[in-house]
Amino acid sequence: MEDKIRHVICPYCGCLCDDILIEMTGGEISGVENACTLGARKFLDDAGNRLKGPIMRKGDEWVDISYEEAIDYAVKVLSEADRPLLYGWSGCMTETQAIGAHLAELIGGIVDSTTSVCHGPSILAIQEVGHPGCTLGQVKNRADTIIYWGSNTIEAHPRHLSRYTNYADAYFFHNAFRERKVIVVDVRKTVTAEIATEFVQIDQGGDYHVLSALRAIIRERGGVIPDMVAGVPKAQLIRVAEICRQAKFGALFFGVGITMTGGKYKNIRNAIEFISELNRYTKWTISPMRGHSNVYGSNEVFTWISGYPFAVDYSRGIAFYNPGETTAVDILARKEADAALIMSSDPGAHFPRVCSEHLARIPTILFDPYPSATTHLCTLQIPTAVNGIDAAGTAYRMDGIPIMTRRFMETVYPTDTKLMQEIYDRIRKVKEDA
Amino acid sequence: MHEILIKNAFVIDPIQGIHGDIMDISVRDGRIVDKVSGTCEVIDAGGNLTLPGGIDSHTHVCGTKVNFGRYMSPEDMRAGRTPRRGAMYHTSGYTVPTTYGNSYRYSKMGYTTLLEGAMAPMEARHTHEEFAATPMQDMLANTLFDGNWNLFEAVGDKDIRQAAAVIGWTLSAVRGFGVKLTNPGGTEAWGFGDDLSSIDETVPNWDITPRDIIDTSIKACEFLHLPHSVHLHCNNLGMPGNYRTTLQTLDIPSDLNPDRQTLYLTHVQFHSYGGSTWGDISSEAEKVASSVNTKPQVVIDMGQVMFGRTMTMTADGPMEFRLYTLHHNKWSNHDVELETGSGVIPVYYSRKSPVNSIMWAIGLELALLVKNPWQCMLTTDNPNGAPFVKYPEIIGLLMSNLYREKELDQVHKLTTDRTSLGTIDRELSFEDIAVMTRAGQAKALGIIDQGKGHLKEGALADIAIYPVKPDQTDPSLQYEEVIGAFQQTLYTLKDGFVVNRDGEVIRGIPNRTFWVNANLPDDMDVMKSPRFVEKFSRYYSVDLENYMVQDDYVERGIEMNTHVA
Amino acid sequence: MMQVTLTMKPRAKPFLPIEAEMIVPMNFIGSRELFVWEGNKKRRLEDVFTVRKEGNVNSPENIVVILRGDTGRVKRVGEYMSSGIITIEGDIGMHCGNFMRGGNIVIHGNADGWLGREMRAGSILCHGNAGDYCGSGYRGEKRGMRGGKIEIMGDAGDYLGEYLTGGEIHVHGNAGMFAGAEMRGGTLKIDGDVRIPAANMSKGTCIIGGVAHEMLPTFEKTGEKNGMVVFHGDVANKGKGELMIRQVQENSALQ
Amino acid sequence: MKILVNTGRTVVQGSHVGRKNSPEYFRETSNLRLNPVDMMEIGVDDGERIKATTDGISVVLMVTSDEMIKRGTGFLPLGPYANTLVGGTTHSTGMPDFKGAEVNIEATGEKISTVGELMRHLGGLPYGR
Repeated sequence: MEDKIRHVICPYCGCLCDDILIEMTGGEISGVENACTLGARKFLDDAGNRLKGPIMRKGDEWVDISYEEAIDYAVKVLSEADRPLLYGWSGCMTETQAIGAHLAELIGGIVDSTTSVCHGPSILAIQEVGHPGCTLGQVKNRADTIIYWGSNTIEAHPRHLSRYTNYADAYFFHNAFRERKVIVVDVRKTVTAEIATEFVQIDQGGDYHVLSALRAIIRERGGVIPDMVAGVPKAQLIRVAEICRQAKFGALFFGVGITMTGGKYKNIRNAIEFISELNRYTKWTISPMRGHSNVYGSNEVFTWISGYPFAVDYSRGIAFYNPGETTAVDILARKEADAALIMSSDPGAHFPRVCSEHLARIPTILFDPYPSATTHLCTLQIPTAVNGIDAAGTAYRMDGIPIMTRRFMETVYPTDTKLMQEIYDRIRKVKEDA
Repeated sequence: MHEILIKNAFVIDPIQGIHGDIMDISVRDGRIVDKVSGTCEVIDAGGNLTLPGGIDSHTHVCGTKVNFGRYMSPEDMRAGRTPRRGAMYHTSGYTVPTTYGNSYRYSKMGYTTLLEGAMAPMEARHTHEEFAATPMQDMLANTLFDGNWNLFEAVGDKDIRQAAAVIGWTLSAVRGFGVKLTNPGGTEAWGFGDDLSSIDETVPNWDITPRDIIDTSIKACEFLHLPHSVHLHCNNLGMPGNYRTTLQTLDIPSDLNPDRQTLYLTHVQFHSYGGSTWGDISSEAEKVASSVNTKPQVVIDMGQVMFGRTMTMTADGPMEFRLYTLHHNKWSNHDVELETGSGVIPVYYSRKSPVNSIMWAIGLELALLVKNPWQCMLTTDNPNGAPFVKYPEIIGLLMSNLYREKELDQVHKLTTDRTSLGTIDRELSFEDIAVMTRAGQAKALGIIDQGKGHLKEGALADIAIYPVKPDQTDPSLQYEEVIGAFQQTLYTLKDGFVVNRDGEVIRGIPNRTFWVNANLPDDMDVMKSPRFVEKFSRYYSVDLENYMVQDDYVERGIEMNTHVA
Repeated sequence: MMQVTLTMKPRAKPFLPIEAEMIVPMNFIGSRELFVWEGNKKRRLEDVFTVRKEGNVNSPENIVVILRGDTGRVKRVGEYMSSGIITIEGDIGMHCGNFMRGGNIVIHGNADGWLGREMRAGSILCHGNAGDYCGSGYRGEKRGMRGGKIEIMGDAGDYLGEYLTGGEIHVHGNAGMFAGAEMRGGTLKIDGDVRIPAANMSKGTCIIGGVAHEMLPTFEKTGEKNGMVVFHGDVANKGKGELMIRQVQENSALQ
Repeated sequence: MKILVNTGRTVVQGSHVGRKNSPEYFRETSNLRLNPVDMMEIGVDDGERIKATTDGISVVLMVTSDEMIKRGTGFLPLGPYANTLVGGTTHSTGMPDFKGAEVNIEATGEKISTVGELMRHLGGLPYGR
């Protein structure tokens, strides 16, 4: 039996492309159209790799256990912990994220998402100076100038250029591709840099300096700028500033290349202030290139529930937020957490080694359909249905557009929403009985 | 079966024409009934003021820009923090509290229905998700059309039927309630960094004016028989001299609907400024109120400013940018493709500032100079003029000349010269306040028949009992007691259950979302128009099939079906 | 005079943070029960510390509180304190002296992050090193330390004096990167070296006695004073701050 | 030789994040790209191995030459190998120093650990093979 399902939403990255066509043969995915390599691989290749059921580490052995036993264990560990860390969430749908925030509230834990090692610095910057942004369609229809800063878009968000920027149809241009300028700023000449009208190569850690110089030039104070700033000739800075000022609508997209280096959030803050300043002359917007499909959803949900987008510490009942103190990496590196719940993310692959060491030391419960690097570190792994394939829910695109993902396959796996709700209800009962 | 009998209630119910009678109210299964059995739960209201549940006809509590206000303001979340307790989740925040913070605080003040003032259609799911997390109130979402390209095309073609088709389809598709226009045309101009300065200026790239958008939308609304009229945030918000734009706008609508207004102008305080600069700004509230007094087809809300810090948030992107260049604090902007814009910035309204003091006075002038309370709703455009928790103070100011005089002494002295507040001695009654905080809203929103805003048999049993005895209280002198009473009910009932008692939420009730399903004839179905479908797929960044809001988001929706003429 | 000695007891989970904003001199007048939080558990002060009181007074200015033992994870000591003395014999956890309005805190070991955050008055003396964000503000807030004095005998971490608005911070050793970022008042004095000082400052004075690495391109050199180069900036934001530096690192990769 | 290591996403790494224990993921994330001149200096060819050390912690990696990489720097795709070289400090921002870690590299004959083995060194128990 063959079947075609249209308008499927790709659950891979923050682009949330919603025009994917899936071909099903005999209940299995047999073909994917419109997706990029990253998305297509997720649809096609990951399926055979799923865990069959929960697995638990007992001494030097992995044993298969039932979902019931797995939940019993999770309830016990989480309700007894003094400083439980609930981390991940970016691959979950908002419905699960909301339960997660309330679970953290219930057990006096810390809830943090992959934001803290992705665009957490961008949020810290936004909290200092705000965020002049827009939806991606606004860029597609209007932008004549695009900047990718510290973002190797072609490799990290392969369809961003064709759906939303350089190669996309634009209402206000006859031949958008010819009329748009693309500036790429990076420390290395990436494949994205190769398509740029202007490539600005800066020294590692020099983003802040270059942005300060650009701000000064826009403010007519270019006189103080030396001939070379972080490897960039002043003449090029003046040229870039002029292109920016001449734009009718400009859009700057930035990636983790600038959130992870040197001053981290200070870099982003400087970029935002550069864009705010440009708005005195013309229209500019700035947007983070979000990695995980629903990382923005976690920020939105945590914000309306707790007031804070990530790194919320409920140890005293009320919500407290202080990235650097209440963020997952810091909590683990300081060995504070005495239990961890990891929701469909992989700190084993993405956290500094001291954090992984600590996760291996404490009871760590991992929710993930697939074995990952964290599998080897955890005490218990519970596989779930995959959001966007055999589970559905709300996800927020990198620009804040909420979309409902589609479930297009039958499954034997429980959804993470259902499991999380069960854990929440059981712990609430434990607490009420106490 | 769940029954409650409220005894000895001092009831004011303007819709029923009850002007302060001591009476009993019977409630069964969420509705007001004629009588209940003798064994039911009894609440003794003890002669205290008892009103239908409060309705806020213009507030910002849920959705993209509200949440962005929270997101960018961890400093605001340091206030208003309460831990989880009893039936309540934890809360945080003062100017932009968490959804639960908003919901519990409104409930404590006796509010059971809220209209979110601005929902971008493309981001509707977000608003609905937050509605689900605002448990103590029934919710409605005004839907933004101020920069809607499909509407613009219909306006350009002077095709009211087509405009109605676009509006009707969009409201149904996104589960919206009413038509909101925010700086019509101006938000589109802001797409390229511009704004409009008059209702007769042409929108860049479109051969239409704000006047055309407003006029066509009003007629399309009536054509669709929508419960609520066009809900308009005028052009030129916050600009000295903008009262002229407001007066011109007030002249647009004729009286097209016998049941309610034809045009609702929101936060008119921000639109009643004379002068030409911040240096010579003055009040033109008298002129605006005079115009309203001659136009039964118009309802306004105050948009009162109260002193202290708050967060401004609106779809009016260019206005927020202007405000940013004045304050130079944080600035967020979020344009929504083919639809609208938005901006968020924090502000501090200071008694020492002549401009802020004049703004404060203008809101009060409007409420006191508009003769008919059914034409002026009490709002702060929460949180733009002030967080809604300031409503009781506004009630105090409107009911007591003495309190106003005292406050007027504390503000910038230019206020006395530049406004007429000091010369007005009208004092509003409890009945006026009941109109301006629930009955008037129910009428203006067109939800009386949904059982909102009154206590008639069959109405929803949303009831607020305030600890004040109107027959033993002189608000003119005892304004502090009145303020205290409106800050915290003795009981708030929703759907026939006591949900709030002495300020504590004691139980939750699943809330509802009221949304309009405009049943359109086939020839008005835009989904069958190749032009509409083709443009949608070319210029929106999501597929049409993924744009429409699924039923999952309005599980507890109340579908209000309308039919075209 | 009254002396209160709090000695940390051994703990089952020594890495758990303790939140102890109630450790301020005033709270030891009388005998009301005090609580701290260890992780998500509320504990009596006596369960965590051995408490010894000597003397009895009615006024906090005559109270000395001494913290002894492994106090490196005890947070918020001296928060909102307005008078009296707190002496910490070892290290102290984050947020020591938050919102302090008066009195003195002396730390003999190292202090963790956010020492003297949003402080208004009083003084903090740290004999060891201070962590990141010493004398800074809170996330999203526009003002850091507004008054009083912080003196660090060792080194300070990153983002020292971020949003400094008033008062004085003096670091005898080196500071990390972004010292004095967003400064809008007050004086920041660092005897040693720094990286990227005074970024985006709008007002105030920042004096660097050592080497400034990775100096920003947006400071305008206006002269020399006391053997130091004087800059004004940050011109990226029309700033009117003063930045004085003994030695700007030459041939910096970023110049 | 001391170099600054940058990490980042690549298409291959990104295509296999759902299969962290696959040979493709292993090959991609343990592959350090270096400037060819630097490679000559330490005496390694494409496909040979180096030992990267920082703060006393070492990890064995394969090297590939890449002219786009500036001398004195290296590029390593995001993953568990890269993170072995990242310290736990976040400068109190929540974000570790994923970019620009200072690393010492030298040629080695040692073999490259699999992801599971790498986790075993950190106290874990490899699952599966």
